[in-house]
Amino acid sequence: MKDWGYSILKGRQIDFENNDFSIAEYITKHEPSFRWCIGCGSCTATCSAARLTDFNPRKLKLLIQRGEIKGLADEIAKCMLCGKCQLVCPRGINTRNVIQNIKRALNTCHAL
Amino acid sequence: MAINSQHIVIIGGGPAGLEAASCLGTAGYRVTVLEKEKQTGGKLLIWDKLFPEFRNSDKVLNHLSNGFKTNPPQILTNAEVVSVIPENGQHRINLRDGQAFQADTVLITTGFKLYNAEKKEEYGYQIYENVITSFDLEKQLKTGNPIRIEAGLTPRRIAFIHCVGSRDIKSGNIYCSRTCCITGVKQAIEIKRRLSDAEVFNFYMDLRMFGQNFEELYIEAQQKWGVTFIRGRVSEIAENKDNSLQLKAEDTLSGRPIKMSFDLVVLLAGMVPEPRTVEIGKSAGLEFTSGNFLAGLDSHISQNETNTPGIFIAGTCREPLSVAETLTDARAATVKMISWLRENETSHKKPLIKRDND
Amino acid sequence: MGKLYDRLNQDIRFIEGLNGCLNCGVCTAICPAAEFYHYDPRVICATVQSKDEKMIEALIRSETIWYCGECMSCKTRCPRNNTPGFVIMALRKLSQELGYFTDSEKGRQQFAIKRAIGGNILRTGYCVNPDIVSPQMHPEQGPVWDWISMNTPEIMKKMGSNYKQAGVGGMRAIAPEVLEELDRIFEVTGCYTLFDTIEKHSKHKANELGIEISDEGIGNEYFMTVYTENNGSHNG
Amino acid sequence: METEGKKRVWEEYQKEIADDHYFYVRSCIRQTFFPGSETTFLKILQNDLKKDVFEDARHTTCTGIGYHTDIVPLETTMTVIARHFALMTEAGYVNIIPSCVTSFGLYTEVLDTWRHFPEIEAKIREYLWKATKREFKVPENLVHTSDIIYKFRNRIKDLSKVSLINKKTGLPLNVVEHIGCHYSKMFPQSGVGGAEFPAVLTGMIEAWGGTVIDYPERRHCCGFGFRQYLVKANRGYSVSNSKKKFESMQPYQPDFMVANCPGCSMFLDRWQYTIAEMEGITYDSNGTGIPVLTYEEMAGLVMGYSPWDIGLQMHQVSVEPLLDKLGIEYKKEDKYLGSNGQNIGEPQKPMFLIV
Repeated sequence: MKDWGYSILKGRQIDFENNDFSIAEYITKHEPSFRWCIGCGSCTATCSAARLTDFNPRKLKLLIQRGEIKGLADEIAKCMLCGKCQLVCPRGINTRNVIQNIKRALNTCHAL
Repeated sequence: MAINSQHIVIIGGGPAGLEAASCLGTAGYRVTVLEKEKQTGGKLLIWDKLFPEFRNSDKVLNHLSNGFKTNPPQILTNAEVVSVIPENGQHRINLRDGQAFQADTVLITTGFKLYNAEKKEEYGYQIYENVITSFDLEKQLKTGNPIRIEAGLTPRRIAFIHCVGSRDIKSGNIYCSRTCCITGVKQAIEIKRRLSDAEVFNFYMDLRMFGQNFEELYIEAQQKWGVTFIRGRVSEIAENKDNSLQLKAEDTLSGRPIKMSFDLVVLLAGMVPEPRTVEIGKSAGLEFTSGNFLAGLDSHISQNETNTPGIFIAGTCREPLSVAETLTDARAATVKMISWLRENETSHKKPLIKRDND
Repeated sequence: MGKLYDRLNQDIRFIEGLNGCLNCGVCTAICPAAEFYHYDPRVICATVQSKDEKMIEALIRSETIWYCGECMSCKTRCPRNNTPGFVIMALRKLSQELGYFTDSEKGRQQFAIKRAIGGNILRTGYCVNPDIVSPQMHPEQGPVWDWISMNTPEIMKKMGSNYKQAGVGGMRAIAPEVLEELDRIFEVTGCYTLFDTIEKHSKHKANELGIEISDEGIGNEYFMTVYTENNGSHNG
Repeated sequence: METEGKKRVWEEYQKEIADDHYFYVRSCIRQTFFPGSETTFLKILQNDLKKDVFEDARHTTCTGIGYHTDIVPLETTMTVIARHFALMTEAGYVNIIPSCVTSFGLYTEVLDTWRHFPEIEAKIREYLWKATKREFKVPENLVHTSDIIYKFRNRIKDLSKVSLINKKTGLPLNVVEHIGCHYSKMFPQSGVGGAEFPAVLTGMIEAWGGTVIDYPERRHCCGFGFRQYLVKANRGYSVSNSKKKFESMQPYQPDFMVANCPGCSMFLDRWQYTIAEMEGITYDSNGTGIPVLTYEEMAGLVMGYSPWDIGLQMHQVSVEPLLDKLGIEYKKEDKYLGSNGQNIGEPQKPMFLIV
């Protein structure tokens, strides 16, 4: 096939029809409060890791729920499990358990 | 009880008009309600269950008709008002059929009209079979029949689109219709109650859960019913080959465009003023809000009075309101009307005093 | 010089393009660029309307503003009558005026466009004509275009064009006195000022990078570099 | 799908299209890639419909591609367009018809800006006077050339020799219509049928016997994106957007595509070749691709013009499968001949795309 110095790109749209929801389902099953998020961003605002890296727990949680899990293992490794997000969450989400279940889900659902 | 000879005409026999009629009747006034349809009750007749507690709309309708035990109003149906003209300190109310009424004071409670969702062409209402409005869904729910899409199938994935014809300069409506947010939550739960396996999504710009127990219902939708809320205004809906609908939005909170397919899309169409209200308002010389609703004298202290003395307004003809707010608003209007009638009565009895500077 | 936001606010496209964004994302949802680049017009509007000078400066030095394709699909849908595409045009103009465009790979391409399209307009009176669509630069045009390129006068004749001749008709020669009118319009309306600015900053950048750049035309190393370079970080 | 709903939408967007006496402004891209289309347009208007179309040899590019690649300032583009208005005024015309959708969009934008900011119009008048000593009146009627064909679609139908019907099956052809973004997305009121369900090409297709396909990515941009195609490093954006459209239309098995924008019709043609050569994919069942026509070519075929006179040999995707369906007779061996019937060689065959 020809190479003309540019390539055909894959769309960046969240492709809901073809995405992988196994991790989201795993987390919801083990920590139902995962669903309660309203995307307010309090967690990211207080996040210790977000001060030092581009880690964004709000976005990460939403992307998992949309089945976008590419690079999830690297992302979640940025979390220091300091637990500040749990203190500020207005919906009382057990964020610590959500994070730990993300890690478990990665081991269970995907050998990433 | 003593009946006051002063005559009040209420234009519109929906929740606001009926609630006001019962308050004014109890207070001893002679009231005539002019309803353009063949039955009073307004849009409550269409509605199945009311947010936030899913009570049947019949319960509110019953409350409204029970208010007439003492001094019931005269109710005229099929009575379409075309104009209200001030005349000799009174008001002349003209009907389409040529009839006319005289009133000392008039209360306009003509309600709202559903925004014509066809105008948001990019959503394909009346073009794609499985795009419906919240009204259409409510009518379907009221039948008690199972929810089906056009082909007779059970929908598996359903979207609610917020702010259709509201908060949108392109549709001419800058204002927020206020009640659509909670309607989306309510109807999403009703769908989940009937179709527990269905996936239900709400696409919103902001969720305005202003009323009592509204936020609680939103939490219930997420926690108990698993309804998903995506913050992003839907850009367009197109039909796939299998008649399902492709929807595009940005999932703004994750910062990515999103494309999804749905079996059924419900447009939460907003409230717009009834064209008839505009006609009547113009005939009576009333002022209008930027959204073309009837304007009160003051946005804080006299929302129910108008710039024409003796003409009052209540309910959704003056701004989008919930049923609960509409009833409160109607009661508030009656207090202002009664004070006005009393002042007016005494001023009639007083000799006219000519001031020097006149 | 003035503040960046104030300068943007003097641009008529900016005035028309941004009336207060409510961040609904309707623009991003249908944006062809948002689909294939790390690009989000909603975020651009949010950044600009924050009036944060540091963020606006970072924006006009970044790759981001060069991703838009100016299809203006965003204009149709915005519930606030905004046009993020116009905002982008104002940002690009400012980025060029300040020389910030050479900080980004996509921004540096302005040099290639100026030389190719800008040069062609002044030389021929056309933005595009068969001469500048060379099969080497445009392999995707395919073998039919190769054949057309080899036989342009003959094929143009067959198509009823008046190729490079005086008078009316397709692809006719634009008379010298008409080109002089264009030249004067470009002078009077400030187009040459913009051209000179693009040239000046591009030459500076080429020297900084140690890449050969000529005074005119497209036959130089810097042209080919900005025309073809893609570090692969723009999408995915 | 309910067509009644669409008709109500179309009724909302009726625009005035002048009946005769047009000042014609050409398109750079059209003249470069499909020059036969402009020739065909003029033939239909002047010879078949007996309309007065005037072209002034002194008109130039509108600089639209320069403007939309941000190397030409707005004031420059406005003044160049003002110069075209001046040529129109000098020639005694009031109806201007650009052949290019980018030009049409820009002319519309310029007039809209002037309406809101009269001081800008005044400034541009000064610039034009200073640079060229010309003055102008704004056009009374500005429409795209596809609007003109739309207006006369029923007249063309009366004169037609060919219908958009599969000769063998007797069924209407399935047609994908593609509207250039700048036709009505910026100013929905300026396009026939508006921005969401434009009727300009649909009206022609339906009048001439075809059926229009409403596929999900119908409204999506072809991907030109000005700088996104012009600079080689960016062309991934351009081809990827077209690919998205092809994938979306494929299940409907279109017989051909038609576009009203000079850029779009070229890209929808060339990118099919590119995708075939890069990835080995075509979006039809025979490996020949989906033929792409300009609306002028579609009108020309309907009028019975010869495919090689209107320039269909300049397309990379072969049009012969479409001509066969339409029952149009043609000589394959004449396809690549010169103006006097002489042999000027033939294009090579692509590696993957069947021609």
